[in-house]
Amino acid sequence: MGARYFDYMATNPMRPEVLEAMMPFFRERYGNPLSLYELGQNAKGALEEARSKVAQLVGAKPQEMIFTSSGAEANNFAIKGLAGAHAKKGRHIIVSKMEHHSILNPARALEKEGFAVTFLPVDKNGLVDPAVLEKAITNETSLVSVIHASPEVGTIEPIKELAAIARKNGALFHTDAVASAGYLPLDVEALGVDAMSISAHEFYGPKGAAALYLKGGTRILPLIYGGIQESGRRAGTENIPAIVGMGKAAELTKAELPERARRLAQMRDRLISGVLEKIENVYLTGHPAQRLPGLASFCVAFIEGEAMLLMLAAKGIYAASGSACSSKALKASPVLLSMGVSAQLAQGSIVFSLGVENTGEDIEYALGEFPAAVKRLREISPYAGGWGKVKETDQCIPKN
Amino acid sequence: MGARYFDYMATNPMRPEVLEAMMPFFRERYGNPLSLYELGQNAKGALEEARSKVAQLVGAKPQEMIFTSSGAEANNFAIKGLAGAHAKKGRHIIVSKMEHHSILNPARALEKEGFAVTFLPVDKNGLVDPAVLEKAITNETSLVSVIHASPEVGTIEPIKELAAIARKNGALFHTDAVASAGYLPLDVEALGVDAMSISAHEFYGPKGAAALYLKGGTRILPLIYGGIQESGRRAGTENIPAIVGMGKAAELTKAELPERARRLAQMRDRLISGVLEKIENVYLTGHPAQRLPGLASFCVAFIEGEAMLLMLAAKGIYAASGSACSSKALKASPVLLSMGVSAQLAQGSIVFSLGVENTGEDIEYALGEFPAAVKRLREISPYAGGWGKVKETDQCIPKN
Amino acid sequence: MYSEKLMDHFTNPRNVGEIPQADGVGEEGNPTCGDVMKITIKVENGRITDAKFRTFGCGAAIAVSSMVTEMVKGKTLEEAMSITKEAVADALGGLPPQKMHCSNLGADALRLAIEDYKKKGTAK
Amino acid sequence: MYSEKLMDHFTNPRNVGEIPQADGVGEEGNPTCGDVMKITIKVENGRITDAKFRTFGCGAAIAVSSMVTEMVKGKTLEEAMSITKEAVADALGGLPPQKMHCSNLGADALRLAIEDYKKKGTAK
Ligand SMILES: Cc1ncc(COP(=O)(O)O)c(C=O)c1O
Ligand SMILES: Cc1ncc(COP(=O)(O)O)c(C=O)c1O
Repeated sequence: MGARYFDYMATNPMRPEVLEAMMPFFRERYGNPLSLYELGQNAKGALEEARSKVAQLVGAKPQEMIFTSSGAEANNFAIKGLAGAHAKKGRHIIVSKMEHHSILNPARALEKEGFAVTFLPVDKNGLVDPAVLEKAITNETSLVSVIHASPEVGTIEPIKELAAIARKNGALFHTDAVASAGYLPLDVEALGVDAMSISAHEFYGPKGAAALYLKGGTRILPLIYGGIQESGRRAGTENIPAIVGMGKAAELTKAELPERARRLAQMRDRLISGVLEKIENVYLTGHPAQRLPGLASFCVAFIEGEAMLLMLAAKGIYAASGSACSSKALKASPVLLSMGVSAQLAQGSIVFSLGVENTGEDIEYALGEFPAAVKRLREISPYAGGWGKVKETDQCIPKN
Repeated sequence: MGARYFDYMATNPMRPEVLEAMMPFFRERYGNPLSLYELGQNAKGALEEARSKVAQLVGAKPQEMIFTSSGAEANNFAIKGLAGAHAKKGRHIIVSKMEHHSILNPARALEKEGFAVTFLPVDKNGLVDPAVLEKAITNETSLVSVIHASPEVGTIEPIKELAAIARKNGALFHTDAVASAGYLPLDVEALGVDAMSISAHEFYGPKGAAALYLKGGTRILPLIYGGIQESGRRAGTENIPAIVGMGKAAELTKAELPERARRLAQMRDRLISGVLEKIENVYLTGHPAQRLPGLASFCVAFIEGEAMLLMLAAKGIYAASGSACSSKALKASPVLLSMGVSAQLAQGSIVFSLGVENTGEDIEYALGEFPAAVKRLREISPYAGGWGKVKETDQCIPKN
Repeated sequence: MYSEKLMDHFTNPRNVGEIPQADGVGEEGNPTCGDVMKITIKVENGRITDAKFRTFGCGAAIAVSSMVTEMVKGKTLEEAMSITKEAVADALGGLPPQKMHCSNLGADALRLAIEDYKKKGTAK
Repeated sequence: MYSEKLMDHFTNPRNVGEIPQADGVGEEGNPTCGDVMKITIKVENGRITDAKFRTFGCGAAIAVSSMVTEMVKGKTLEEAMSITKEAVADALGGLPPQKMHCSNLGADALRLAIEDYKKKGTAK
């Protein structure tokens, strides 16, 4: 692969150390942790060792970590499991408009089941204002969930302040830290959260392992009912190789985080300033300062995101677009719209997410090719000279 | 490991070909299938190739297979997702008493949500009588789920007959084939089922990959809501290495099944006849003929299952017990009780599940050691001479 | 995801631009939905002698525009009117299902350009 | 899951059997629950001089029985009565939480045997 990967938010290549840690568990140490002979107990030991490494990454106790198969599962588990277990307090939950689909969609499913759901608005930088939460929260609110940092625009939310408001009102607080783990230090105690989702493949660990931190003593309904795995809170034979890999990835991340973040922030800043300098009519999305190291996100006026991605891919640059090209509705990114970006500008979303394997040279290469790609597409666009008579419409109703 | 593994129903060691197929996807072909650059599309291609291999194992169309992370997830998805999507037909579902926890417990969760659940009784061999289903099914029944074959007693259920009754009554039919895939030929068309769960780690594939077959056009509610993966029916970044491994394992299984089953049945029969011959007061559990190849399950009178397992493990024999030593309640296996086995006899459950790596010599070794272990434990037991005054009690109420 | 043919039309789009004093102009789509195609045609003796496009949209939208403008050149107006979205998609070696609407847009923009020409003709 | 000490008492259980004409007999548990312990003791001059057991149960139950019968030998009745489930578990190098009830059973069976001895004594 001669390509340069700038899509670490989509997924990461596993670190070699992680694969090495996993290898013995595929064919030799393959036992089921529930089995009481040595092969099983050996697997059980590996499971618990990984649990304690993952707990350390977020400052939790080992028994507070529940392994799941993905960040999406952890998020669904948190939303449905906590709202379900605490419905006696009330049937109202609050999530922000910055959330990932795997928070928004289970929240909508709860709405259909009769829960009231408030979708908290955000400001133009994507920040949830604690005062807005304060107003939205009621006696009936059992759960508040706000993303720790956005994988799409990089904005880091004021979780500590928001969690304090939830606590004051007797509501549980969950944060989706899938995009943060690996990039930002996480401490569940300092943040004051009751639950937090993280996913290994976002920090150089394997796909198939993720975890929900759940503060000791907090009741939750299982999403996957069955056996006694994960203290009866998540059934299914444990994916030991992946869990062991997650443990190793957590350990590496814990050790390397400050240096990783420093390097990524440097490259990110160079990329952002280079793009803003070299291309006209381009806008940085998300908070200018309070943002994920490694995340450079833009809206480029007059052209569309997928076309940019293809143009860049042809030059060996792999990036992403919040323009939801993968979504069938071809609608603009709800996150960008909720930040007040116009629907046509939101179509020009492009996101570069950097990771440990990127180098300064990658950034310079991107800065060389990206302006050329934009120029090319603007030559094709009918809006090269400006949006003209295009009106702001709130919603796009596809024709067929 | 000098040990002899007789616990293939707990989990399998991965086949070397499976690991080989997975290897490139950890660090090189690590892309996200939703990404449109080559690295992503390459992953997408691998995903769809695996899907079609897994579909072939059960005679389905590729688009009818939904990948999940475990058999337990597939079962929960089927029970909650189908009952939820078809509640308009009625809020009654039927499951058998032979089911795995990952069917029983979501069914009980539905019960709490106001669904009516019938738990179908079975005969002394563990068979569900189609006439009993016929009586239990009503106009309100939306879903029937019966296990294909029991991992605990080996009994193979008359799925075709049962599914026909469900169809006739306009109810959907799901079968948990987690214990069968890898041992029995499966054909969703011939069986006439609407949904079927299988799990890769039960047929020499990786942990972390499983699938729900769902007949084309059947509505289901997601268990994990979020993005558009798996056609919007199961969110979460796909675990490509595991899914690729499942594809390879399905391919190997499809090719090798008849020969595997023949060998296993031979070894199983030798083990069963040897045990019944060499040990007194031991009973074969499950159907004597209509049973999984490779599954030899017994109840040994006057001693307890876990103690047998430990005694055997000390001799390098790794087996399992349905006596639920892993369960906190220390209750006898519900499956055995539902077959009419007395609670004290059910405590002496022991299950040998054979797999491709077993040899005839393993069987002879087990036949040498097992009677000695039983003898030893009976010397310790107060019931060496018989149950004496022990009365049959339906339920054990633990003291503390 | 995309065929080689499509990628060729995306990376080397044919007929980009706008015909000055075009005989017909057709525009379809909405930038808030992510796709806008503007097609201009030149007509002589009932045949389309030239066609150009400008497109705001995804890779498929750009390739469809390029292909449509190629396909119409030399065709009579009736022949051009009968170009279906399936014909465009086929000519590109197929489109992924979620992108079929792009070939729709292409055929529609072309039809609008032809209707515009006819209207102008009537008006003359 | 189990300590080495426990496994030693399981694989080489001490004091298996039944004392003929025992001075005290205690039985606790129910085979339908999976654990029954029967302890027989010999008492001389207020001291337990011998103890044996038969147990139906899991590995922990057998090891607990073995350990309890070891621990009581040479103890006065009061000392023996004060053996707690925690003391038994500790002597075995700990028990997994879901097995703590086994050490309970052991202490209970012992207590029943002592009470049985006392009752017989009173009856004599
Ligand atoms: C019959 C049956 N169903 C479901 C399961 C659960 O599958 P998994 O271990 O993949 O979660 C098992 C597990 O062994 C099983 O035997
Ligand atoms: C913020 C956020 N939450 C949740 C998820 C879902 O995690 P997973 O891909 O492990 O299902 C993602 C995925 O990238 C994410 O970025």
